[in-house]
Amino acid sequence: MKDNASPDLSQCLDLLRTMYLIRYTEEQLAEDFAAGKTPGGVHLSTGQEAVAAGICAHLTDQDQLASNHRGHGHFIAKGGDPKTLFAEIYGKSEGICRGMGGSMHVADYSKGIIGANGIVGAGLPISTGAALADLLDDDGSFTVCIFGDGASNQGVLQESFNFAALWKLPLLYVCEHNGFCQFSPAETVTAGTISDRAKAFGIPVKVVEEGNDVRAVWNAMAWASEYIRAGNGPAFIEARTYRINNHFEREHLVVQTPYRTREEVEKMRQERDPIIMLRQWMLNENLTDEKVLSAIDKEAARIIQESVAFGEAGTVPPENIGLEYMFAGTYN
Amino acid sequence: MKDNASPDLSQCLDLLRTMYLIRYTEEQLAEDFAAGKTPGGVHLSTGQEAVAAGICAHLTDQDQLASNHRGHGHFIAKGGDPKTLFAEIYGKSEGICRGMGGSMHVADYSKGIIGANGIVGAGLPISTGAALADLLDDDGSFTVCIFGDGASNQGVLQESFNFAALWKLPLLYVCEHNGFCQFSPAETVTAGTISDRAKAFGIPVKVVEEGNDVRAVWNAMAWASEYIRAGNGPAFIEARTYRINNHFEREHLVVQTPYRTREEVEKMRQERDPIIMLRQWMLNENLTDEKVLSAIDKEAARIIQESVAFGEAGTVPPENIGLEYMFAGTYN
Amino acid sequence: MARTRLITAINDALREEMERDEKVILFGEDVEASIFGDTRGLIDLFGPRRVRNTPISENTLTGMTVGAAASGYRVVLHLMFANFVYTGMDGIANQIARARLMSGAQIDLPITIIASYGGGRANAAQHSDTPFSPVMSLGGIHVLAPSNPADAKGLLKSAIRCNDPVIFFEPGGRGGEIGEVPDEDYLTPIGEAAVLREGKDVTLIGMGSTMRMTIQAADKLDKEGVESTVVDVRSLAPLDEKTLCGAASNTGRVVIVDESRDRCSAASQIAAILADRCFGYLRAPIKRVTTPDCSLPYAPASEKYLLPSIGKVLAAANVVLSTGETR
Amino acid sequence: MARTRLITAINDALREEMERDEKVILFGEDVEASIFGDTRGLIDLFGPRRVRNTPISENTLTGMTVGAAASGYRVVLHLMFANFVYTGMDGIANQIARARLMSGAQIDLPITIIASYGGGRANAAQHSDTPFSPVMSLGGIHVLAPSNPADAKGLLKSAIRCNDPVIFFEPGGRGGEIGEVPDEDYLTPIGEAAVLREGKDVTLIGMGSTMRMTIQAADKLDKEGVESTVVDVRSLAPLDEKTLCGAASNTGRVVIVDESRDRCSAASQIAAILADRCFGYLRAPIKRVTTPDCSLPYAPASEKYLLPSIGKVLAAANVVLSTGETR
Ligand SMILES: Cc1ncc(C[n+]2csc(CCOP(=O)(O)OP(=O)(O)O)c2C)c(N)n1
Ligand SMILES: Cc1ncc(C[n+]2csc(CCOP(=O)(O)OP(=O)(O)O)c2C)c(N)n1
Ligand SMILES: [Mg+2]
Ligand SMILES: [Mg+2]
Repeated sequence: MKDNASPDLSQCLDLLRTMYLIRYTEEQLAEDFAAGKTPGGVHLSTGQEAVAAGICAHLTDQDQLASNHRGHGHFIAKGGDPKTLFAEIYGKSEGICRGMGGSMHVADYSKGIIGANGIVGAGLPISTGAALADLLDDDGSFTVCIFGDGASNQGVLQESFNFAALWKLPLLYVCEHNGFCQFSPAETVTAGTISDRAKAFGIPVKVVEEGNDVRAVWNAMAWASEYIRAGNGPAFIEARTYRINNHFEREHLVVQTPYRTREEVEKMRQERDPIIMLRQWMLNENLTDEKVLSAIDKEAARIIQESVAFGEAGTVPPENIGLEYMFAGTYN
Repeated sequence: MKDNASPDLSQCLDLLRTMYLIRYTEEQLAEDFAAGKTPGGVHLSTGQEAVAAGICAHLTDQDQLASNHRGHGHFIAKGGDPKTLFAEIYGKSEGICRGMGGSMHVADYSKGIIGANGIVGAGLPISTGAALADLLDDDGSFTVCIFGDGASNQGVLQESFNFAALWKLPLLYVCEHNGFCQFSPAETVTAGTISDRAKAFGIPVKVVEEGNDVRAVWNAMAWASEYIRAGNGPAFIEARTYRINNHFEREHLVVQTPYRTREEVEKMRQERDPIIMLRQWMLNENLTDEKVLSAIDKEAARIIQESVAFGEAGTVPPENIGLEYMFAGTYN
Repeated sequence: MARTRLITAINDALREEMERDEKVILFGEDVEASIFGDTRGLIDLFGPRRVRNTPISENTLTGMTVGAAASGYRVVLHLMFANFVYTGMDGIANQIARARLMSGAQIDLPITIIASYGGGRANAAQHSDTPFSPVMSLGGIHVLAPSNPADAKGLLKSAIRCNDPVIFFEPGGRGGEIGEVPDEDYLTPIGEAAVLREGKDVTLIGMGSTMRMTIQAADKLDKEGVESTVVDVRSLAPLDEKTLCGAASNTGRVVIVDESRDRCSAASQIAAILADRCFGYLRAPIKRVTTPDCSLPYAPASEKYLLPSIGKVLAAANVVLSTGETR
Repeated sequence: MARTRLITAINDALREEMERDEKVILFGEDVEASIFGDTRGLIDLFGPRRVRNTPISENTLTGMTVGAAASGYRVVLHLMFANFVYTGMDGIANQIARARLMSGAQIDLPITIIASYGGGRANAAQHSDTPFSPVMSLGGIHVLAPSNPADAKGLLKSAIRCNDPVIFFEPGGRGGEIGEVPDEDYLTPIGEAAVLREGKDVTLIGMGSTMRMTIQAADKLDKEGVESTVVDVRSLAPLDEKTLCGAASNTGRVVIVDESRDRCSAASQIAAILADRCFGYLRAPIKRVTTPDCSLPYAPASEKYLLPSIGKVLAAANVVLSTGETR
């Protein structure tokens, strides 16, 4: 596979569409949270859309994706329906998890979305098991685990590396390095370079220095998916990105000492917005025009507005439903 | 510090003494177990004495050592009294843990021996905390954590690396790589090279390929202790050794399929016995003579026989003592 | 029927279920060599795809079950000693026990965890716990504690076929205990206690490792002319409240025997249920014979002192027989 | 006395104890920024040597406390959400709770773990547990669950000065609740329940997050002419059996309110103790108001449905008042 593989026009437009869908989802949810419309808290991924889009562009519904607490973007990029996402976060029966999981637990198993997770790092063991299933199924599909730089300090990361390396599991690790672990700058809680930790287990690594360049992420993922599908075992991608939003939407109420400057955030917003970066590049290269791009933008906005409406129109789950969902109650 | 630092004659004789003490302890315990004299099981370290001796030769009582389930040798090398060791393993009040801990939990805090541990890998968090205390005390002492190749697959290893690297903890990791994780050959459960895992965190590493050469271990430890005492932060030693004994002394009763050949064990016993290796070297170099060496041998045998007698003469702890030891019941 | 050792019954259950359904996979530390003998020989029959030795990584092992089970496998994880339940607790508590609920029932989780528990062999504090309640308290996982070969086999087979997570607590050091096991394929239902005998004077409730002493105590009482109702709880979660209440109400005098530390034990849960649901039938204080709230010491006498015993069961029975209201 | 918010009382306790004894150190994830406000400002007062933000590594965090405490430090670990107790369970269960016993009492372990628990805020299943019993069941660690600012401060100060391990369960989302807190330095003793009022008709026992509704239920009953004895358990381990038994025996009618899932809950343990020790005084079934054995769903109404409430406490009180023997 060529190291300079690059998405073609239609792929670029798909990437843009995905990023817009994520962006509008997160912007909407920020408003919703402020307005008291989401019962629980939300962790938004504004500014990190390129990672979700670039990675998932190479996945099929048979491939599985485990995500973390900041999982809306991963859900959408992997083909989850924003309608069921909004309904979920609004706590409705029509939600993808019937309102039982909420923002931190969105999952659509029919699409291979095996779950956001509220326990930092917990996607790693789960996706190790999912990749074991892939290995046994031997159908060419594989599992991706997306986790943050903070999650990299959970020992389960290296435990999983060991399993994956030993058993040649078809498992891709994607570290979405946004520079912060909650309110701690990464360098204060994370020693060394995360991808080096994978190398120690013989797992090949690609570091995407500009993880907001969706084409760079797409390129790394083209390599990784080809490598893994060929049966070579696990691979690792570290994508450097930046979280524009608060850690969670309650942040300003609880954190009194700033852990980053407004200027830094503003600069990132202006200079490293993955949507603007992709648009700009396409226009510079004369691949398309404003009209096409703006149509995609509007279409995404419309889809999200419809999704919001769908979520709002949803019904409140029966009060007593929790106990019913606990167990299947069936035998094989 | 010179890379070829080497123990002088008196240091060599001390190393030999320590190794004999450990050897006779373990041989005695093998007999005791077979004779039903130890209430619980024992994990012996016959053949691995060079690691314990070479590492602990550089430690003072102020330095701390956390060990694992195979901890008799570490206990003795760090200055623990074999008398209280035997009494402990015989389950007597005069045992170092008053008979409450047994083989897997020997500890002598007055000597900085902060405990063998029955949970594989658990010494790592504990010694991370001990090293934090060292850092705060800032008195030039440091903490050593000895663990096996199997323990290296517990995620707490890398979690600890991260803490130690970030905070420059005075913490030495010693991986006693004996080639087996219980009944699994290391290469079947441990990917890559363990010391590489430390390097990923920027922790400097020495691999002692012949970990049964006590002088080689001593040399690596000379480097590590100087490095750490100088305030540089953590270091890592991987010492390759071999377990001559069973994993535990009940092994032949439970394991039906052999996981290594008799020949392999025999070869190791004959060619890589750390005691023979050191003796041989000293004689070859004309540093000493058989008489001196044999005096050390006999003296060690005598000490262990006295220790056995001490243990045998010990008293059975009061039945109801457990509850009393649970809590201090005091306030500061 | 054939006289079978407990550990053989468990081994048979694993083999039969792996034969029955090729989606059943088994992994854990040294499941090939099999320290307890329960997984012995399975590697030869089913090969390294389905039977896997693993590294020591309990946190990953427990979490892995979720990924593999949600992907269609029927996962058996052997955790070795029950104290390692704590080591791998995140996967059990935060994932296995609630992943189905959080997904809105999108997935089933056919997961069986095997762990060997209990004291009495000078294994010291880190290899002797009976951690029933930390798992019982989670809600989303069934908890089984068989006491004999037939139930062990039948319950383990049910566990493996169950589409929900189950932890199967194997009584440590009792692999050699022998009992009659049916020849044909059979299942012991999850959620059903067994009434082993009915007597009018006192109700003795035991489970797993304490069942033997409970029966022996009943035999002794019998010789003294005291008739016991004896119940084997078998399924700690769900608890068979109906059978337990019925057996308690028959006599109104109850002793519950559980090797767990007392605080929040299975025994306490059963006592609480009886004190609520059968209050009107109770004639005497409900007595619990459990381990005091202390880890087990190494020294055998000090260890034994803390554990339940026939003597303690009899003493408790005598208290409930001699206090309270007469019928 | 000063009217003080719960979270401020906790913050004050930490500050005062860190001032009092320079061996007190505090670490945990983002204890500088302090997501709940309880550790806010301590970094400014005591600096980065004694107040440390840590990586997300719960298994190491819990185990670390043992090494630092055995070396002479008085360690406070902030675990953030109580569900992370499971994530760091090995350190708590296999080390902290038994290291002293295993060493033959060579060491003391002055360790305080702080964790915020409880549901009702749509935090979903992984951020809403009330894991009292998994810790209570360990034996070697004291378990505290204060319900108001004064007790929170006094108990946390006791915990920090205690030479044994303590887990301090902070009621989640109740940091804003206000109460009178003494101005002077004071300690609330570990192991003592508080009788908040004495009444002859029914005994209501609450703890931590359920105390408020328990008091409110008592107030309602009062208006209906029913007099309650109200107990705040405060110390879940050790349990103040004497006070609990006394309060239960006064009325013979008991309702216990605990946000834990029912199975093996603190409520069940208390019920079991009462059914044993106060049997002769009981006039009605012992009722427990707990959370059913289910993780909490996200959807608020479905979550609320499962949690204890004033209505449920009153319903249980009415059952015990209307059944059983009259005095
Ligand atoms: C086991 C666990 N510990 C702590 C938390 C609290 N927490 C939630 S998100 C977070 C930071 C995660 O950082 P990172 O992995 O970099 O992801 P990011 O938030 O930056 O996307 C923390 C500490 C948690 N949810 N789970
Ligand atoms: C958490 C935990 N898991 C499993 C075990 C069982 N066990 C005891 S020793 C051992 C192997 C350890 O191998 P290694 O670390 O290489 O040490 P060695 O025995 O070779 O000295 C295992 C799996 C345990 N004691 N603790
Ligand atoms: Mg991050
Ligand atoms: Mg080894």
